[in-house]
Parts: sequence; C-alpha cells; structure tokens
Amino acid sequence: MTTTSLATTKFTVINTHVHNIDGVAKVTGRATYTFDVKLPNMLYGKILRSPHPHAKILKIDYSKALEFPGVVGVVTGKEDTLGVKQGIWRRYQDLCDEQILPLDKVRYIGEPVAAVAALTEDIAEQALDLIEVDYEVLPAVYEPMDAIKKEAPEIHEGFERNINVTRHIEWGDVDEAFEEAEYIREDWFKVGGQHHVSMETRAAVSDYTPDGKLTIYHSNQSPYYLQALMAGVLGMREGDVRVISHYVGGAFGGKFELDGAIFCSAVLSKKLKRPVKIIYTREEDFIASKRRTPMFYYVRTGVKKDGTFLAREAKVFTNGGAYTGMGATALYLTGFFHSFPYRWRGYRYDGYRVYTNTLPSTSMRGFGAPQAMFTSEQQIEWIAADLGLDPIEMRRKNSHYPGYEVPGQARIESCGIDQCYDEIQKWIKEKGKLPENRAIGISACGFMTGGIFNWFDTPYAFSAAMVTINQDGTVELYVGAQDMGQGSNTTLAIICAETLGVKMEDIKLHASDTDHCPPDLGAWGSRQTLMTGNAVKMAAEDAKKQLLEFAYAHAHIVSKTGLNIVYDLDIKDRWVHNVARPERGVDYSELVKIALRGKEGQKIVGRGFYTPHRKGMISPAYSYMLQGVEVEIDEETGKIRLIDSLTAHDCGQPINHLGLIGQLEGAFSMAAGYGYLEYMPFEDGQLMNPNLVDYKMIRATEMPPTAVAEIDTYEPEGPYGAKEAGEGLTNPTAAAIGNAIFHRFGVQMKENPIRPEMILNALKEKKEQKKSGKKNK
Amino acid sequence: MSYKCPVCKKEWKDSLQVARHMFGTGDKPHKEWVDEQGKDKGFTFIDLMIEQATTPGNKSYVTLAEIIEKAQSSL
Amino acid sequence: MEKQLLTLTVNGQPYELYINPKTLLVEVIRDHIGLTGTKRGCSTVSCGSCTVMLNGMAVKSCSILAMQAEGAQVTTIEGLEQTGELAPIQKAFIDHGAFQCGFCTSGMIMTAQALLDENPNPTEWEIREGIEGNICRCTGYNSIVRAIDATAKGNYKEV
Amino acid sequence: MIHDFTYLKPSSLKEALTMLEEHKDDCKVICGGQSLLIIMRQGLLVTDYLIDIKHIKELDYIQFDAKAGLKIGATTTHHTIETSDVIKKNYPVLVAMENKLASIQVRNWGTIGGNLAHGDPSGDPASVLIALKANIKVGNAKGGRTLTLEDFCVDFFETALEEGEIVLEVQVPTPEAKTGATYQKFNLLESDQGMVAAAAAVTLNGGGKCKDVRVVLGNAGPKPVRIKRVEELLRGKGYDEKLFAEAGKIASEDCEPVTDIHASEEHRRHLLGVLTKRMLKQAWEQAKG
Repeated sequence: MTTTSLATTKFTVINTHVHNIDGVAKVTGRATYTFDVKLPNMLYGKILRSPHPHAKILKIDYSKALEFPGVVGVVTGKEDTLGVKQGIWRRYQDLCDEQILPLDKVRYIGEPVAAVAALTEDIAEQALDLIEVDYEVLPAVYEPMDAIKKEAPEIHEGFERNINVTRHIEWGDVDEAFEEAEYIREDWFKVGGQHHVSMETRAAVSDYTPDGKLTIYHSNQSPYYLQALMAGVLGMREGDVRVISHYVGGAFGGKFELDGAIFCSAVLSKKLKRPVKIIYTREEDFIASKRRTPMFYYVRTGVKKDGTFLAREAKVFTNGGAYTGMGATALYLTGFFHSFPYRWRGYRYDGYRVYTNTLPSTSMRGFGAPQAMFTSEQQIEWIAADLGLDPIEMRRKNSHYPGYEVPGQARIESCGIDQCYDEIQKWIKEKGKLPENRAIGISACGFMTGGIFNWFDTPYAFSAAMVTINQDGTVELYVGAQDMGQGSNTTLAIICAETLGVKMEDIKLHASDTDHCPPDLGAWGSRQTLMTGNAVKMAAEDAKKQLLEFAYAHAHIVSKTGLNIVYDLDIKDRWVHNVARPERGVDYSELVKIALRGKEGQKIVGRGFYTPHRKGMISPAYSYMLQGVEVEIDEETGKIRLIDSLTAHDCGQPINHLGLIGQLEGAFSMAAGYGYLEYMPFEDGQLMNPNLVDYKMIRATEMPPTAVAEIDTYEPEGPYGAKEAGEGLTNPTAAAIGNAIFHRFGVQMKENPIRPEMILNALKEKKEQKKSGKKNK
Repeated sequence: MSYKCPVCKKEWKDSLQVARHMFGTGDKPHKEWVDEQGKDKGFTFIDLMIEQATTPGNKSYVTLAEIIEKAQSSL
Repeated sequence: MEKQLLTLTVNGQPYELYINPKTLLVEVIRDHIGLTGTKRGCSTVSCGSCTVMLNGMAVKSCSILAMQAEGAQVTTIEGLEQTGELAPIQKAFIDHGAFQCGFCTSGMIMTAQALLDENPNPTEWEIREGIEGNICRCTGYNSIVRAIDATAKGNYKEV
Repeated sequence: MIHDFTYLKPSSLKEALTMLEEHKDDCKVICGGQSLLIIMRQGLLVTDYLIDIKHIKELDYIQFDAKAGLKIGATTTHHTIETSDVIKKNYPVLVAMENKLASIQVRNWGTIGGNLAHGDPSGDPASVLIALKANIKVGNAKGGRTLTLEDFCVDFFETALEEGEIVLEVQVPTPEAKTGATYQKFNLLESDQGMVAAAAAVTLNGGGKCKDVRVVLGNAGPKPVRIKRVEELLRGKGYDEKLFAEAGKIASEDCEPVTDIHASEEHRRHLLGVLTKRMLKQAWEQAKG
C-alpha cells in the first residue's frame, strides 16, 4: 500500500469528466448482449410453465411434442434433472430449495415444468402446447399472514407454518429503553413488491460440447456465481464451465441467481450437444423471475419529548414467494437498515420470511432498505409532528457520526449525514413558500458498501484483479467484477489509470468471462467500487512498484529525474517523475521498455485482491444521504407530480463522476416508481400486470430535476476514500413522497405504491374523522 | 453467570440472548427441544415465534428465557 | 406458408428477402439482415427499444409487419455513423453519460435523432415528450434529455 | 406467436374492398397495426388473410372547408393530424388530444381509421370526436354509408362495421361560433392510456348562455359514454361553477366504469366527475373567448 496522503493528492483521472469506456459500443449498436448471440447450429428453447400456483405433477407426456417437425429435444425434471435443487445460499443447504424443472411439485404460476429445443422459437412455442401434464391441484396461499396460519397448506415439506427463514437483531435493553420513553408510537405498514424490469429480459445461450465443456452466454451480474452454481447443479467441475456476460441489459439485483433460461438451456444443450438459446418474453420475465420482497412492517418507537430516540422494535413478515433465493439476506438487511441512520439505545428486530405460492422474492437494488425506510422515515416524520419538533433537527441529534459503533453490528468510519441535513435545510429555505398544492418531503438513509458474510461459501478472495503492461505502455486490466450498466468497468479503469499514472485510453479492461478473469463475487450489495476497486488499486500499485524498481535502478532515469536517496519517484499522466520536482522525469513508455528488457521480455504483472477483515458481519463502509422531494398533489384526483428534488449524498470520494450522476438519477426514477407507480397485484396467484402496458414506470415526462449536493468525506477502507453509490439512493424516495403527502394533507400513507385512490381514501377518512370528532364534542 | 444453549451449548451472558439464538437458528434440534419443553405447558416453538412476531413486546422470548434458565442445571 | 418477396433499403443498402409475411420489421432487421443493434424489450409497443427510422420517421419496428416496409428507407442505429465518424447525437450520449446498460440506447438514439430532424430546436418539455415512448430503466432520463438538448444546441456538430 | 396468414396488398381502395368481399370472415384489415399486432401476437386474433390498407393513398387526406367541415381519410396518421395547420386552427382540441395519444412512434404509424375501428373504449379520439358531433363514413364493395360516430361505437372492442366494410373517413362539422372544446384524460404517465377521460364541447349563444353542449367520457363504459343528463342540465343556463359541479356529479352517476387493477369503479366514477366539471368549465371559458 502507498503511504502518500491520498486525500490531499490532486487526481488526474478520478472524479474528472471521464467517458464510459463501453460508450462507443453502446451508442453504435455494436455491444453484443446475450440477446444478440447466435452460434452455429444453434437451437431455440422454450419453457413450459405451470398454470397452477400449487400442484403436484402426476405425469408429463411429451411424446407428441417430440414428434412435431423441427423439435429436437425435450427435458423434464423426472428424466433429466432428477430433482436437483439449487439456491444461492450455498452455506445453508436447506435453503437451497429451488428445483428448476421440478420432479413432483410446482409452487407458483409460471414455474418451469419442462423445456423444449427446436429449430426455431416458433416451433418450440408450438411444441409446448403438445406437452400434456397431469396435475393434482393443491390448495394455495398467497399472503404471508395467511400462510402462517395453522390450516394453511404446506408449501415446502418440513417448514412448519411456511416459515422459511427468521432473522433477529437486538442491542441494548429495549424494554428498559421503552420504559424510559415519554412518547411511544406504533404503526403498521404494508410495503409493496417491485419488479426489476431489466430492459434485457432473462437470456442465455448454452453450448455444451462433446469434450465435456460448457460455455454459457448469460445476462447476469455475477459470472462467477453462475459458473459455480451451474457446475453444482450439473455435477461438473467449475473449471469446465465458462460463463460469458459481455454487456448485460440491466440487472438491478435480479440477475445473480440461477434462472430458468440458463438452467434449461444448459440442460438441453448438455442433452443434445448443440447450442441452445432461451430468451424470456417480457411476460415470462415478469411472472417467472423474481421481485423485490413485499413486507408487512410493525414498528414501535419510543422517544423522549425532546426528540431523543430511545427504543425501537420492529416485527416484519415478508412475502417470500415460493423459494428462498436471496431472501434471507434481504430479511436481515431490512432489519438492520431499519435502524439507520440513527442511534437507538435499545433496538430489536424480528423478521420472518414466509413461503407463499407466488413468484419468489429476492434482492433488488436497495436490498430490503427501501422497505425499511418507507416505514421508518415516515414514522419519524409523524413523531416529530406529534411532538411539535423540527423533523430535520430531530433527525440530526439522533444520527450516526464518524466513529459511532452500531452495537454488535458495525463500526461507522466515515459519515457525512450531518452535512446532509445542512444542505437540505438550505434547499428548503431557498424554496420559500410553496404553492398551496405542493409540499416537500424528506427522508434520510444509509447503505452498505458490499457484504461481508460469506453465505456463498467461496474459497476465493471476494475480489481480485490483475494488471499487465504491454511494451507500448498500454495496460490490460483483468477483473471479475460485472458491469450491468452501472459503469463498474469505467470506475475500475479509472482507479487503475489513476493508480498506475497512465491515461484512460491506455487501459483495456477485461471482465465478464470466467475463463479469463479472476473470480469476484460480482455486482450486488454495492460492493464493486470498494472491493474490486481495492483489488484493482492493489494490482496497479503492485505493477507500478515493479516498474519503478527499474526506474530507481536505471542510471539514465536517475540522472534525468535528479533522484537521490530522499526523493521518491511517481508516475502521473504517463510521466515518470521526481515527486519533489515533477518537471524532472522521463516518459512512461520509456520506463516500460526498460522494464521489459530487465525482465527478459516478460510483461510486468501486478496482482491484487480484497476480502474485508475485522469489519463486522455486515459491510466495510456505509454511505449516507438525505433526500428532499417537492411533490404536487391534486386534491381532487390524488394525482402526484414530482416537481423537484435534491439529494445530499455522502458516498466518500467520488471516482466516476458521470457514473455517479447516472446512479443518482437512475436510482431516483426507480425509487419514485416504487413510491407511487410500480406494483404487482396478484389474483389467485396470478400476476395481473405482466407487461409494460399495465406495469407503470417513470418515463421522461415524469422525471423531476435531480440535483445533488456531494458531501465531502473520506472512507479509509475504500479505494481513494470511496464507498457505495449505486443502491442506497433507491432507499429514500418512497418515504420522501409519503412525507410530502403528509405535509400537504396531514394524512399518513402506510402502504406503497401510494396511488391516487389511496390518497383520496385517506382524505375522505380524515374528513369523516373530523366530522365524527365534532359530533362527539 | 453465563447461559448455555441447551442444544448446541453455545454460551451467552444473558438467557434472553440464548432464547433469541434458539429462535434465530430454528433448525430441527432447536425446534424439537422447545417443543419438548412446551408439551405440558401447551405451546410449541412455532406458536411462540408467531406470538413474538404478531404482538408487541417480548413475551415469547421471556418465556423461553425462563425455561432456558431452569434447564441450565441439567446441562 | 408461402413466402413473399420484400425489397427495402436499410442504411442505404438495398435488400431483397423472401419472408413469411407475418415477420415483423424488427425480425427482418435483426434476424434476416443481422443488424442486432436494434433491440426488443416488450411485445406491447411500450418500451421503444426497437425504434428505427422508416422514411425518416421514428417507428417501433416490433409493431410493423416487415411487408409494410416494402420499398421503404429504413435507418437503424448502425446507419447513423457517417464514414466511421459518430453522429453528433451519439457523441452527445457518450459525453453526457446518457446510457448505462445500453439496451434501450439504440432505440433511444433513433427516437432522439428523428425528433431533432423534425424539430431542430426543441424545448426541454418537447424533448421529454418526444422520448416518452422509450423506457430506460437505468438512467432516469435526465442525462438523455441533456444530451439531446446539447445536440440541438450544436455542441457536437463537426467542426 | 403470430399465426401464419396470407398477406394481401391491394393497390387501390376498390381492390381492397373486393378482397374483403371475397374473403369475408376469413380476413382482417391491417392499417397501422399498432393495436392489431399486439393481439395477434397474444394469439387472440387468428386470420387466414390479412389485407393491408396502410399504403392506400386515396384514404390519406385532410380536407377542410368552412361549410362542409373537416374530412380526415382513414389512413391518415395521428401525427399528420396533430401537425395539420387547418386542424390546429379550427379544431385545437384534436391536436391537444393527439399530442397525448401514446408515443410519437405510435402516432407516426398508427392511423385514425385503425384507431376507431379497433373500438377500444379507452382510445382517445372517439370521445373527443363524438363531443364534436363527428360522423364516420364506412363502405364496402357495394357502396358507402355514413353514421354518427356515436352509433359506430357499439360495445367493448365492437363497432358497427359490417362484413366487408372498412372505415373510410371521419367527418367533423365546423364548430359554431363561440364553441369551446376540451379533452383530458387521467393517467399517471403523461401519454399513457387514460384510466378515464372526459371530453366536453360547449357552444354559447349571443347572451352567453349555453346553446349546446356535449360531454363524452372515455374508459367509462364499454364504449364512449355520452352524458345526456348533463346536456339537459346546462342548456340555456349561464356560467355557474355550481352547475359544473352538479354536472360532475351527474357524470359520475351516469357513467358505467369497471374495476380493474388500476382503479376501482368508485374511484373511476369520482375521477370522471372531477374531469367533467373541469372540462366543462374550461370549454365554457374557451367558448367565451
């Protein structure tokens, strides 16, 4: 590790206006997604899906489908996959509960039952109609509060009352803290699900060859996970499975588990020894992928009359859907972030994830925190109003600070929440008096920078990187991190260029191919900038150190730089120079050639890796933010329009400036959608809006200005002081919209998305209460 | 004094923590132990857990913590 | 099914194809001609990922029968570059970070280009209305609006 | 998956009508196809022959004459309508409505005839056109007939088109002097299909009293719903906000909306009431000039 004080170094690449390195490919249509992959002799696969939410499979007869001209093969659970189960929580085998292609039972509408490969997609689709399946339909249950009842049908054997996972968090003496409280408030919330809606639907092309090797093109956010999971379910060695994920059309937390497309295409390909491509239609992507976890939240909070937070207790039931997926993590994180960003003397969280006969819920950008903030940040606003306190000052006096330790959970190093309050206060003040139909709502939150708990049970470092330098000074950077649009390729190239002292155009980044890149846990939990970033920094430093060894030893460079024993050399912008007298130096490519000669023609290779140590169980660093949203609401129709917003944001040292703005704006649109548009209504287990006509999302006309106030902090654990910026921003918006409605009308919205009808109903209810209140007097 | 989990023998300073651990783990042996204790008292592991989750306060944990305390001598 | 002859021009190149008449324009572009820059994100005319220009107009190629493009001039994302030089709108998208995963980008750029062709000086609201038929799940649109606005202001014209 | 069909491309209207007569039940007509292809892809519509009239220039026109009014050929696209100078000048409400009809891509390719023939009660043009007292000309190989657009809209996705007939032309009379017409849909996304919609046209007499009025609601029933009780209420009356509120109340009673995932019946009734009130007021103010 370098010893220079980086905080005071002026960067040449970091946080400058750097273009996305995949830009040319993406704006010209050259970027080839899994959706576009076409291999010689390739077949097209289609999946037969369960029409029942809960049923036993008695018999599958596909003989007619096989006879259909153009059909090449069919696979089923009984004959081909033999009930092999999968799950991403590999450390806990009983949570690996998902049979893709089930043996005996289906648990949600849309679950794969069999798969067909044919010469064309049309033929495969027609063949699906020829497969006869006998089902014994079982009673089904769709809501967690129904599924825990004694008489509820059993969805998974051995999971009593359908309770899949429980998570508990507690610190301090909660009951004592409640006793001390002068004001206690309890509320119940119903927080909705949300679909990832990646523009590229689930897609895979599997190519199994007779030498026993399998190559898979797959749209995902962690090629290493998919490699390992596929090896596991197919009984192959990891090294014989290659996953390629160049260009991924969005993921948002929905693409790091094994999905039907990859599984069925691989099983078909292994059976038929031909490449098989499966692309989900938009409808399939809706009904048979996964979603953000819907939750029922009970929150009880005790405070002093002066607004000092004392105790909080939360009890949460989540609708887990049919399988575990990443649900256990979401269940823990929602409980943890429900405490954020505040200090509680006593905090208790009991979370229960319940199986139901709906599509499985899992991780999605924010990973449990948007649900937690929708409940927490609204309740806090109501408490401030109940007590007549300034909601910002009340938040401020209870907030985390640098060096604070969340008891038994995490130590906070950098924390800029206090400055966030200043920025939002200033913004609100500058706005002055708003028109009558508008109000501002705020919401605070924080988020993790990568996860620590090794639930995947990987033997590898969490992140790794390799840097090699070519004779002309160009650099090959190899990472296992995955760019799914968030711009990690660019961020990592920036870190490499800055560290090595070269230009952006010198870096050629290699990722998204398990054959050629080091394993890395991939893109989830906002982990790559910090974890892969640290690995890249270490690899670049390693390479640089090796280069400089030659410089220190080379008479020509020593004389040119005027080097003596007390002076250091450094490289910046391809200029190898004396740190004290930067004008004295030599060109970087000259040094590279010297080094190559010195190493008898071998390239310089730098290696780096990162696994968090001594950082608790959750995350090595936390981002903080406060968001203000100005909302216009039509009192007669309940229509919401977002007018303006400011996000005060502490993400440590920004690395990729354009990328950061993109994350902020993109997260805002997704979070605003979660606040008032996006929802997934089910009827008898059937998703009622599995298309982009009926599933409403923010469009350009709905998007308000999204200003940002960057709070200057330095995170010691992150590369150059950086921490997360990708997910946390999805957390505050729904609550901020709710709070704006509260300030506009005095009504409390306890369910999201907050739709016009709900606002009007709340207003009506309020009116009636007022009336009956008057009568009673 | 410290309290041991009657099933896996992990130790905590507080019997409430042991109760929390037992609920949190919730695997077969832990479940069975609680069910065994509740046989004559008319509760099961899952009853306690659902009560814990659906009513304010901490009753179930306290109930289980008391049972754990009593069981310490026989561990 | 009897195949029928379709002749059309794509990015200045003439094509003669025999197709099943139910083939959609997007399928001809992607599968028959092999220009995979044009994407598909839905099958309900909702997302705009498949937007191309047909005789200069932005259309969603997933909801037009290829046969209806008989004799037409089609421009896809691959047709925007001139002699290896990116079009101003493409440069603007890069400079403003107006894309992330890139899957909607081809359609978005074609919509933007058609908008600017018809209305060279759009207001911000006209830009937003102009691209509301295109879903971008990543960017939140504001960077796209800035990129189109900057293009209209001539910031990326060739010197 | 779209089922196979034989694609027919008539070179003239006459040839198209002959083809229709020949294939009767076994054929469908495609124009812009912006709605048709969706339902074909869902397998909801299967046909042996598809007759493409999109390119028939004879039906692509906008004519205006102060006496005869406005005539729009069936294959005229939405975008042609929204950019037409005569329409902008004489029927601004049509431009405003077209502006918010789906996306520019759909308006570039979709046609007015196709839209009306689809018979979707949430479609934008029908309610506005009915408020403007539009007629529709349809025809088959034997000849043509003209009926009111109101009569043309029969039921949910059902029109008065008979076998072998297609839509030929939409006719909108020239609005009388002192007429105001407005349209608004309620939706959460700017140009999305309306959860509900309301169109109002108000004509005032010399004394500023209501001479004539129409209120037509979209997505408020199986077809555009004309609220005649409101018309009776307002005729002969002067500007009065209380009257508009009363009209809204009537509209919310007389409409026939349904509950779906986007809104309950009750909420739709409420919204239709609010929109009726607002559109009437705006139309009236416009009529005053």
